[in-house]
Amino acid sequence: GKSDDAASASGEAAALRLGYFPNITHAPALIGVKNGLYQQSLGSTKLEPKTFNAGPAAVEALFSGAVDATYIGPNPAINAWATSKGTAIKIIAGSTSGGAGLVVKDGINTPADLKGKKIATPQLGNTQDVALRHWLKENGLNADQQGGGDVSVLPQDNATALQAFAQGAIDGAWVPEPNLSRMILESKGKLLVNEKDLWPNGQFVTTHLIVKQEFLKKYPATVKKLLQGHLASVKFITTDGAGAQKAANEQLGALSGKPLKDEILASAFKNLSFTNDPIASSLYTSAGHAQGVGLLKPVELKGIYDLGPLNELLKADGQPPVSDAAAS
Amino acid sequence: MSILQATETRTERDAVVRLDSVSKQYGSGSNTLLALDRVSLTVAKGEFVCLLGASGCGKSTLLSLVAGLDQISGGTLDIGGRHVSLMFQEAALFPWLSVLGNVELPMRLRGIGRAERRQRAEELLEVVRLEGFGHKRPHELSGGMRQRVALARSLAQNADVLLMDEPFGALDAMTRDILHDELERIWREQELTVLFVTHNVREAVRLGDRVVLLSSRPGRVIEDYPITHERPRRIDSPEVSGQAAEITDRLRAEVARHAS
Amino acid sequence: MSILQATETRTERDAVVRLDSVSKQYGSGSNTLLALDRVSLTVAKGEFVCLLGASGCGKSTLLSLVAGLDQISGGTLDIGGRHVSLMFQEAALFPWLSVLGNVELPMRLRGIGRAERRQRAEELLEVVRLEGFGHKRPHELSGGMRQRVALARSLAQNADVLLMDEPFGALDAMTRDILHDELERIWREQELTVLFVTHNVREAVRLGDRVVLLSSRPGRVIEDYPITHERPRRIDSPEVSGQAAEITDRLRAEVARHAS
Amino acid sequence: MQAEVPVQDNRTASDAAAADRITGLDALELGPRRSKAALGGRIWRSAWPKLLAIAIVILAWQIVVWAQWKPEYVLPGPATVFGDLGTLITTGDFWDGVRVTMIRALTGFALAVLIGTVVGAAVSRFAPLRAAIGSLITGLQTMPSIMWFPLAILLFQISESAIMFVVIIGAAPSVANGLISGIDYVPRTWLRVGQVLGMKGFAKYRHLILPASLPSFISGLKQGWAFSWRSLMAGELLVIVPGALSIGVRMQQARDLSESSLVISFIIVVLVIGILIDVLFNAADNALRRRWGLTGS
Amino acid sequence: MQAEVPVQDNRTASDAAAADRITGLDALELGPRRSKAALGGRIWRSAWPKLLAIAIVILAWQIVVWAQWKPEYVLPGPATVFGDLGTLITTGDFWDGVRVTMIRALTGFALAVLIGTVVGAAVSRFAPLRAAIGSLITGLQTMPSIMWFPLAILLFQISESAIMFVVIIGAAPSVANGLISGIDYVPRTWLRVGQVLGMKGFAKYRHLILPASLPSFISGLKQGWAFSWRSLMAGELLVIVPGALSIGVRMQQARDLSESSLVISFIIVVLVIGILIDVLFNAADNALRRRWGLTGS
Ligand SMILES: Nc1ncnc2c1ncn2[C@@H]1O[C@H](COP(=O)(O)OP(=O)(O)OP(=O)(O)O)[C@@H](O)[C@H]1O
Ligand SMILES: Nc1ncnc2c1ncn2[C@@H]1O[C@H](COP(=O)(O)OP(=O)(O)OP(=O)(O)O)[C@@H](O)[C@H]1O
Ligand SMILES: [Mg+2]
Ligand SMILES: [Mg+2]
Repeated sequence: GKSDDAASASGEAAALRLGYFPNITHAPALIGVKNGLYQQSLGSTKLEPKTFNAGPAAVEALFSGAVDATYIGPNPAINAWATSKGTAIKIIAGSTSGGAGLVVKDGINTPADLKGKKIATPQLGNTQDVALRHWLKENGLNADQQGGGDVSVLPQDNATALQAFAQGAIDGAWVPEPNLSRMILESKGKLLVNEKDLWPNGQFVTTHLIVKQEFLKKYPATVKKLLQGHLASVKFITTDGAGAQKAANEQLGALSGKPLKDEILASAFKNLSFTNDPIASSLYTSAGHAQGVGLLKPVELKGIYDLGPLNELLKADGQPPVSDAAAS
Repeated sequence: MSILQATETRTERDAVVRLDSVSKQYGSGSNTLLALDRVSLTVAKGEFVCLLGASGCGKSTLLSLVAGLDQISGGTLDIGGRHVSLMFQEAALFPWLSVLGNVELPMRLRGIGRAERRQRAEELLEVVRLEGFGHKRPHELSGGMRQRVALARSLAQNADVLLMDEPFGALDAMTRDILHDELERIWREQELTVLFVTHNVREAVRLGDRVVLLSSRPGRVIEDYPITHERPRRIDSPEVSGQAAEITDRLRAEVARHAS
Repeated sequence: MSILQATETRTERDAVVRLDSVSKQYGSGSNTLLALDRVSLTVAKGEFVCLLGASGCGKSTLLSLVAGLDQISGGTLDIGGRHVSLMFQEAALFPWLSVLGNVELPMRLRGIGRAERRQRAEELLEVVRLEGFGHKRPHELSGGMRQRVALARSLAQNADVLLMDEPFGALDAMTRDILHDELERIWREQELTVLFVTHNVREAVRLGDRVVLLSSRPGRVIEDYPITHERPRRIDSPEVSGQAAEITDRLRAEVARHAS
Repeated sequence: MQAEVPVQDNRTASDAAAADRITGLDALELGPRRSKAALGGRIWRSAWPKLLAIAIVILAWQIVVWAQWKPEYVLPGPATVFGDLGTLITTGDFWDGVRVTMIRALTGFALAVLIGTVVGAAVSRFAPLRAAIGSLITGLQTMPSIMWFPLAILLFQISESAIMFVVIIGAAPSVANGLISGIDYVPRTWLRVGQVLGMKGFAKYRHLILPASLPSFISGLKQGWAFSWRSLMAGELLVIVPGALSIGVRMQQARDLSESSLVISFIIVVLVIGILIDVLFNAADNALRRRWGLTGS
Repeated sequence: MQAEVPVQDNRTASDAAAADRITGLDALELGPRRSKAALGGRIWRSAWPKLLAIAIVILAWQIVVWAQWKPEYVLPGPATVFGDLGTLITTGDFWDGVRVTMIRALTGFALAVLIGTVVGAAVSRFAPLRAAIGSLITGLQTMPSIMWFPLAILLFQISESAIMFVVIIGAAPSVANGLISGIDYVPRTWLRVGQVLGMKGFAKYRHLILPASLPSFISGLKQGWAFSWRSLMAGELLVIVPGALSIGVRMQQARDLSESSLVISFIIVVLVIGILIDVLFNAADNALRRRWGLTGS
């Protein structure tokens, strides 16, 4: 990649290629790019933002050296870690927590009502899919990978799921924001389960920041500056909610041609929380659940985090450090 | 004898094909080409009329008008809704069918049963001297053989009116003689009406009840000879040769006059 | 006089085309067809040889072998690497080119400049009596006109050896006469070697230095007549008619014998 | 010698005169039919079935909407959609997107045509090559565009080139296949004529094979265009270049937002572009058929 | 009368004898060339270029891997991939998926052929229809499959029918276009022959138009197959119908899991299926060309 060519002894790359999705769960990236927070902290290193539509494409790009770091959901990160046998990436910071749940049609009030129903998830084996399957298991319902069982779990992309729900072709969906809010607000769905309620402190990882290990080794200083920008962005969101919403939506509009409706934006922001803490415990737990429902081969996740640089920065800023330890 | 008189005397008879001042123009604007200019011609039932004329004078055009393949540009044309078969100047066999398949096709279209049409097709191949070639494909035949298959296909149509465009052009004299005999036999037996285009004046005299001469572009009827020699005629008989020489001279003169 | 003797006497001369026991077999297995059977034939430089034979006897096959379009199955064939042009039995013009385009094509392939080849093509169209048709498309021509365009295209090739497969089959007697004269003139002026297939025995005698007879399938050389009448000859002169009658009789007899 | 027996001469001049005469005699039947006045008629003749078809579709659609089979936000009515479409196409942004997409589509397609033609010609020329990769060509074509992305990124990083790669690999096989099938069906007679005329190598392709296989080639181009457009729509989702938003991104976005009315607007936009391009191909095709003498009865 | 002047007769019997004689004379040059012994040779002749091509690709791939251009988890070597592929194809699950997908592909394709043929025939038959929807056909084809899903779900909910709909609407236009272009290029002479033989309506299509346009039709079918397969791969991702995991789903899953080796395995599977189908089409095409007399020199 370009950054390799311009390697400097100071550990700073000439350019940093940062991936993110034009999606509200990537709000820190949206705002950081929009307000120039990354560029400010990166200084002479040029920021080259790249956008992706989904995790697999981002991982493909990261693997093949087209981006150096990217915001991404927990699942693709685990897959990237697993397939590269722990050599490709590190998670260096958290970004977003919460904002997922099971929205259902009217008339479904208890888990038992789901028997024989069709429920969509974004993708087989992704965070929401695992969450749904685990939750169904806990509630004594089974669902197999082929869409059979007590409850028919149908992985479909968000746009299809939304539309299918609006037309009554499916009975519910376990989806992340902003689709959660849209199903509720636009299609009169009912929130049966808020995933928040299933986790300790209501915190579970939705998005975090990963970096290529090679890049981290070669340009630790650049990575640190990236984290600085990231921290500034998260701080902006937590201190100026309204401003953050506006900035994020403007960037969304610029990227995709159409900003979110205000009510959906507000509702989605309410369900999400933005934090530097990668909430490692939820990642481990979720991976455990995935193994439990047979969607993940056993994988050693130890070492997936490198929170050293983040903690240094937090410490300098007088904030408490974050931990990569599993919840006991 | 002018064509106008000749036509008048025959009009009342049982006319099968009647052209009245038929014109045909190809193209439009500056690219116009007048192929036929007010041609009047009547063919009576059971008549064998041969059409002679220089290359490009409109003989094929005339046949295609009678067959209804092209629209006339002026005049009137009447075939009384009769079933017409046209044998094209090029063999135009279908390459996806075998020789037998090509010959059987018209019968298939008329809904004749498999066995019957196969038998009839074999007979027709015998008539055109192509026994044993039924299972070849058209591309495996020589030029003359293809022409003979096209003839067989034409005969298989069982039409009332047979239009033939240089059907024997690619044949040697001997094969041609045989096919003359065969064609004459079939014409007589089935009481066909035939309009026959050829460049061979002797052939025209050998076969026709009448020989009609067309002028060079645009084609006009310039002469209409009744041929009265007794049948069967032989192509190298003195009568046929004599009349052929006469017609040839007339044609030559007309063509020379016309071109001057 | 048998062909073997005739060939022997000429072999030493400046042979342009030499066939020695050439056989040609089509198809394989049960579908085998022997089209030519040990044909030996030598054509000397500047000679005009006409080839006669029944339909399907292998004349076109012979030409395509000489032109190198098909592989011989036996014997030897030698044309000394000469530039050969073949005029096909069907006109086979390219529909995407105008008449002029078709005639110019061989010159274009030889890299002749635009103006020169245009002029030459116009000349050739005049030779075949198609002035003014240069900008038509092949489908706008009559059968005989297409054949003449193919002739012009063939002449445009400027080949040493001209193979012609019934080039005047679709022409009326008058046009044919004119083209005979033109072909004879070009042949003499350019010292061409011509191998000419026809079904018209008089035409063969009118044009040829020699007339070679092929038997029916499989084709074999059965006779080789030298034609010694003084040129220019007329197709309806008594000498031409007389010799044509003789050859016709021989052909008829041979074909009858062969078929028995 | 030319004056000797002028059996026939060029009679176009006198033909024209004769034609005039005849036009006088029988003006209704003869005469150049296609005058300038008829041009309007011709356009109208080709336009009314289209307009009628569109009218019928819109009417049927409106009736379904009136029948309230589905709520308005699932199936919006023509009025809503055309309103949205109107707003959409009056924004400069939209036209920027069209420009970006069309430039990609046209360059990609042009490259695909180039590559497809070369590969097609090579494959149909060399028997071993055909045996080796002939079938692979169709095989490649059946590969969903999305599966090429890993390779595209691997080779070209995230760049326009990656999009081009996906477009080309989607469209070139069609072009090649069209050419190959055209070449395979060049009538034997023409090939033999070409051989007699001494055509070889490039000249043979230039003067014989390409013109003779043009019909099939054009239909291959048409298919290739469809493939390249579809691949492009997929490819544009790969890289979202800030700034002008391409059609593909906007379309996906409309879908993500479940804005039915916008989705239908984009369907209409893509259809219209597709139809416009097809009209171009048809013009080429018709010109070809006229030259080949395939029009008329 | 037949015995009169038998100018020529059927001489196949004596020809065969003559052929025998000649075979004796000159066995090397003449004689039936394609004996049974030659069959093996023929297969080998058509196989070695393929094997060579595959060998070259694998070798090049292996060299790239050895050069460690990219880490193994990004670009796995042939050994890894073929190992994974081997494991993959020995599972019953995989074959269930292949079965599900192939059944969908074949039914979808069959329906697309049916519909495409009917539409193509109708469009080329009726001028107003052609004016109305001729261009729409290519327009539809340029529509990315994904855009049909809203409509498919609207019409068929989430079911096999929705997938079929997308497959058919993806493939039918190609089939129709192939047929239309074939029909347009039926030589005028044949049409005139048909008219003289009194062909009309269905008989005309059955006996003239279809056989004459077969080459173009087959190449339309080939393209249609590619479109239907690609549409199916897209369709299988978007609409998951309970049952065995289809190829499309498995492929996407491999991609989601970033398992390069599995992704490449699926690329190979899809390629192989595509190539096998193409081989079928080629067999049809070759049979056709042999019948039409287009093989040989
Ligand atoms: N489809 C066409 N379009 C334009 N002009 C045509 C068309 N068909 C024929 N012509 C022209 O009409 C004239 C007559 O052609 P036609 O084929 O009827 O001649 P012909 O008498 O059959 O000649 P030949 O003996 O050479 O076959 C020719 O000048 C030809 O150029
Ligand atoms: N491509 C081919 N495949 C198989 N058989 C063929 C092929 N071409 C010609 N033949 C056969 O070879 C024999 C000779 O054919 P050829 O075309 O040479 O005859 P010809 O003398 O030119 O006849 P004509 O005067 O009718 O044109 C015929 O019986 C024909 O069926
Ligand atoms: Mg004619
Ligand atoms: Mg011949």
